[in-house]
Amino acid sequence: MFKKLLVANRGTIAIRIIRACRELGISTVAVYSTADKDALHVRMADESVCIGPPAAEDSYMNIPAILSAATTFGADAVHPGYGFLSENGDFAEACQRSGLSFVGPRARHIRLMGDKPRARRIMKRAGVPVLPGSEGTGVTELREAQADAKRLGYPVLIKAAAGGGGKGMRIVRDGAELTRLFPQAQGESELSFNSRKMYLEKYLERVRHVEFQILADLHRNAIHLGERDCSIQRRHQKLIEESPCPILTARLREKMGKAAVRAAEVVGYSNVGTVEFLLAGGGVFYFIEMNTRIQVEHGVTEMVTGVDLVKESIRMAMGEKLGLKQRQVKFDGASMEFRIYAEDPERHIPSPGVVTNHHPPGGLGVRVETALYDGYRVPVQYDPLIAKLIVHAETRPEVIARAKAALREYVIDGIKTNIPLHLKILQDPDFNRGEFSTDFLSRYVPAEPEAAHHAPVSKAS
Amino acid sequence: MFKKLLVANRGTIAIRIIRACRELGISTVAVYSTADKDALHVRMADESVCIGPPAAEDSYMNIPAILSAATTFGADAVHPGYGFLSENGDFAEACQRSGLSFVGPRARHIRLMGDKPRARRIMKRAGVPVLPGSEGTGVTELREAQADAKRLGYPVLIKAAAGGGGKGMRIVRDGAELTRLFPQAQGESELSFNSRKMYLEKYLERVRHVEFQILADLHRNAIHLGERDCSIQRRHQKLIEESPCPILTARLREKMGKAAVRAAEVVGYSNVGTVEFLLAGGGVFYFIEMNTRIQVEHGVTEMVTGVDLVKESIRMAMGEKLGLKQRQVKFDGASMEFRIYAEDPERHIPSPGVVTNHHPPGGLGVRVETALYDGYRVPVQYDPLIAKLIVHAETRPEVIARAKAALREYVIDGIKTNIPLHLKILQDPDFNRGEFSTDFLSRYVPAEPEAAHHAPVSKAS
Amino acid sequence: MPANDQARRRVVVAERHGEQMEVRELKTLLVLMRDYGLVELEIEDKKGKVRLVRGGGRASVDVTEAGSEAHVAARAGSPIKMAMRHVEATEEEGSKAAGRIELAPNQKLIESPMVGTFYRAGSPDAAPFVEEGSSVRKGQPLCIIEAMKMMNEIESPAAGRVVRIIAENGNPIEYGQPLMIIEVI
Amino acid sequence: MPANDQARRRVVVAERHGEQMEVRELKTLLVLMRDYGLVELEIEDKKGKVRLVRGGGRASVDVTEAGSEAHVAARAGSPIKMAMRHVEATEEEGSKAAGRIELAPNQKLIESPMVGTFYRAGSPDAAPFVEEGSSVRKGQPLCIIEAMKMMNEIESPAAGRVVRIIAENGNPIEYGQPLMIIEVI
Repeated sequence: MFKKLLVANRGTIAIRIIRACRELGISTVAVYSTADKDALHVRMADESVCIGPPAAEDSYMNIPAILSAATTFGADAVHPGYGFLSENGDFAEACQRSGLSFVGPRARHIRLMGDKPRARRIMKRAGVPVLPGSEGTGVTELREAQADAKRLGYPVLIKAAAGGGGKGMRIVRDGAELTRLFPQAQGESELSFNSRKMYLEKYLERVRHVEFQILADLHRNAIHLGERDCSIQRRHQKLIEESPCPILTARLREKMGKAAVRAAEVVGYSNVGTVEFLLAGGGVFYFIEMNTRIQVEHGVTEMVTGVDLVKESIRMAMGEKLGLKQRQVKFDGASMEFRIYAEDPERHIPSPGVVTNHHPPGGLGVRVETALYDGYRVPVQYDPLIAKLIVHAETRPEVIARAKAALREYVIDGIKTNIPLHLKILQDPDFNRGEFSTDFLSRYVPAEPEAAHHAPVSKAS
Repeated sequence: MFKKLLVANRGTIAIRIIRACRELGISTVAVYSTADKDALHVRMADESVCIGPPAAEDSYMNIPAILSAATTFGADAVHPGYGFLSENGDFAEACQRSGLSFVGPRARHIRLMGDKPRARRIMKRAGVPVLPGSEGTGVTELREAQADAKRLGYPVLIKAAAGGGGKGMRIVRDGAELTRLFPQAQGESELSFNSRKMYLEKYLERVRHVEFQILADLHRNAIHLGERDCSIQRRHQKLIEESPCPILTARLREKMGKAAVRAAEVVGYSNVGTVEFLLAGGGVFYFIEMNTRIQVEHGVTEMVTGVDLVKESIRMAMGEKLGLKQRQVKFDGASMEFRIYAEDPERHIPSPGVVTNHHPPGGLGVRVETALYDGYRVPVQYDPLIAKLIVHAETRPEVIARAKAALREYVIDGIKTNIPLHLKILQDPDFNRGEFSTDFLSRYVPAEPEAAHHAPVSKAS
Repeated sequence: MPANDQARRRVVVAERHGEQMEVRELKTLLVLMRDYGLVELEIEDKKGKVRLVRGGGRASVDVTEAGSEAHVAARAGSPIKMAMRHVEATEEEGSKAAGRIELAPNQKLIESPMVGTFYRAGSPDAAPFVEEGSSVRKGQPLCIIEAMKMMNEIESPAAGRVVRIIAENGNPIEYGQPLMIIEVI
Repeated sequence: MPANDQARRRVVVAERHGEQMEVRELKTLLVLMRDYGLVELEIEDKKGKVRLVRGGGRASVDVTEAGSEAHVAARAGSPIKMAMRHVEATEEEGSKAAGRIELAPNQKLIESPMVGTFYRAGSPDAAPFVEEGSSVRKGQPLCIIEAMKMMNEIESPAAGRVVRIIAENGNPIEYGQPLMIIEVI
């Protein structure tokens, strides 16, 4: 068992890790920037160390400072949480080199999954479906594009291989459109990115973001803990996640779950991780990427499976064997997570400030993960995620009813939050029916130019 | 479905009922005394009505005022919670007469179970084991006592039939002691209660308080939802309750559960109720009484079974059929409830006052039921129970670890609470082993004269 | 709560804190200040000097409640009341915040002794028992509170004149809710 | 909040406690001021006078940077800090709440630019680089912060004299933690 663990993060996930350590009897060291000296994680940890000025690169992403804090204060393990250094292979490696256990996968797995084209190639070879697209470095000639389009099947999306932001992007529904639009798109690409290289991929009209939670030990045992539907998202920000996905059949769940486990097994992955898929109509799904860390939304999986993912990640890092077989994983009821952001619900801009009144909801099936307290000043420097409300009940409609009650009880005065937006979504008939795709939020929040129809998905954590 | 429900209670249980109603889409009317005008239940309910001055008999136990409030404000149902009017058959009957649905059992079941000797007789006849004792109205002659003692087997307890408070009470271990102590006890009884009638019962040395949760509909279907061990108690106050009982075998659970269901079935009981047993060594158990209402500790049963007891009590009162068969009841993990009292942990006296800082714990497996908020003034007039911390985890040791972490996070400033006592108990080796009986708390809190070895049990809610 | 009780409460606070000012007591004062939206609080001592200044704080203090301004001020500043922004506004505030009641020394406030429905007359067709300006004898019926289908006559506690009828005919009435003001002769 | 407000706060508090002003009580008062948005707090003593003035917003009084007492006050008054009563008291408060550091206009505070371990000498056997009272040149090594097995020499930012060595040899050091005070010549 680890004796002392340094939490290389802040906010709700730092609190989550500290609580797990307390339960495991591991003492904790919090690190913080000067902007976070009054943060709750600093107060909750057994020890705390200021590691630098407010800018994340000088503090929470400052590898030497964190390693120095860990060794100076005698920690034997480091938990990176999510964001910051959590998917930095160099950090994982540096920890190991300094004699610190890194709570997460091996450095090479972080690097492998961070290299998206390489991960795609490996998955494809392993028989995990990936979104069909042009091979190699892309196409320059119309006839190459025609061949690719024919192979992929219409509709297809033309993208500039060199760029993003919607420039050089066209949705093409048949051969005639391709002949007409390919040169246009290429012209735009040339103007914007000085490149005539184009990339074609299968265009999916209404997709859901469905991801599978992986849990794997260091002894090549891997299981999945079911899925999370994270389709309610806006740009790089997921807003509501739920498990189970309301449209997944048991058969499809098994099929996708197997693909997810295969994705982990084929590389010999260990610790917690998430395999993200796009789910299209007719039960067709495609691998997007694998996140090699605990996710923000891990809580909903904990609610329906009863597995404490943060404790498990620590146990796995200590070399313990997986205590659970795939067939022993039981799913109980339904759960949703509501991310509470310190933001103006009308204008969708951050709203930092002092929390003058904090009254979280409580009661049966209501879990709050937050770093807020009465009088806390939400700093401007970091992610505006200030709380997660996680609700669990027997059925999805009961989860929705309970969530409405809890969100109405929630009091966070002094700053603006997106609680009103959550309440609006909970009234939406399509949301209540479970019928939505990744574009759902555009009906409630101003649309923005998106790099591609599913681009936002891949960056959301 | 009810349209509007009047909550005839205050504090945490009122909050609990209001939350359940919100989830069911039932509008709520809170009632309050002038001492409770700033209480959270008043703020949370859709409507609120002041029904009288602070004294409970003039407000929360004032039947005409509550019925007038219900009819004036157009409620169609009344939930009594626990305490106050919850076990008052006249109130249940008056509700029905006023056209209001009473969320609870029928008036006659409340009255029947309130008449302890009658309940004992019925249970005995139905084959539910009751604590063996003198028959009829008691004994006056030594030879009658000798006959009873012989039948019961030593040790026996001599009690004054007419009174309580330890007067006229003797533990007797053999015939010689009986001959010597019976006249003494009788003399004391005569002095104190002006009565020579004595009552003998089997004396149990180390017993646990184990109760079974009953759920029954109006169509004669009844099931149990497992047990709660409530042995950690002091006088009339339970402090920690848990489920499952750490020493119960599956076989004994089934046997006791069956006895509990039989107790409910034999009288045609409906709604929620609790059958309380004393559990002695060797798996011997005795019926003590049945509580005909929701219990303070219902939460631990909710955590391990996933059944929302308050919602179910409302559904049962509406005449819905039980949706669950006995064999479908699943038990998952372990749960404990820690009652937080506003009291001086050293002197065990109430500590009312203003809560100047309130920060409840949160996270996985941590449920808080409270009516506190920052700035709330805990009134002097009512029960000092201000919060319930309910913890759930896979195993009992994990529950204990999680509870310690949560109790350490809990901040209630401005008043004194018994949180330090809870933390002491959680360190106790016997508690950790699950080895304790109803006298456990005497090692942490000053002993008091008790009416009988199990008397405190019967009044604890 | 009548105005003179409010005044007395202030003095009580002053006395209590005059002797020794512990941090704990200070905190109580601070909570009061916050809850009642005070920007300034000055207390001198036994029997002397109380200064309370309210500002445009968030607990918009001049929302007052029938009976006691303190009551509603506290409610307006309460966590859950704040939470109600998220929900449909309850009507409660509108109906109950009847405004501050000022009583002259010779005036008596008639408060409801029970929960029920307020009626100004003995039956729907009958004339009201009293109007504003009516002279009343001690013991004369002023109004009816119907509770549980019982008509409870509320009698005048003194001889005098009805100066104000506060409650609305046919409306639900709480315990302690102001009904009318009588000027004692 | 401007420095003169800070000053006024302190003075007022000093009046209250007279001869014996405990830092702990000071902190408590400061926390109260911050939490309740007071801009002025006046307490006279036994027998009377309390004066509390709140500023615009409720929590508008600001809390300032590391090293200042407001920082410490905020921590001491925090919810979780309060919760720590239940637990073993952390040493944090003792070690970090080193008290306010007062600097004369010609003094410079040397703060640690990194996390690590503070050493006054280049090796265990060597003499300390400087002592209190030592004269130093600009660029002269004052101490070492060991981080990741690297010895980082901290140089004097100016010529002058070491007036105080605050950090303890061999102790862990945070980013921004005060190490010593140099009087610039």
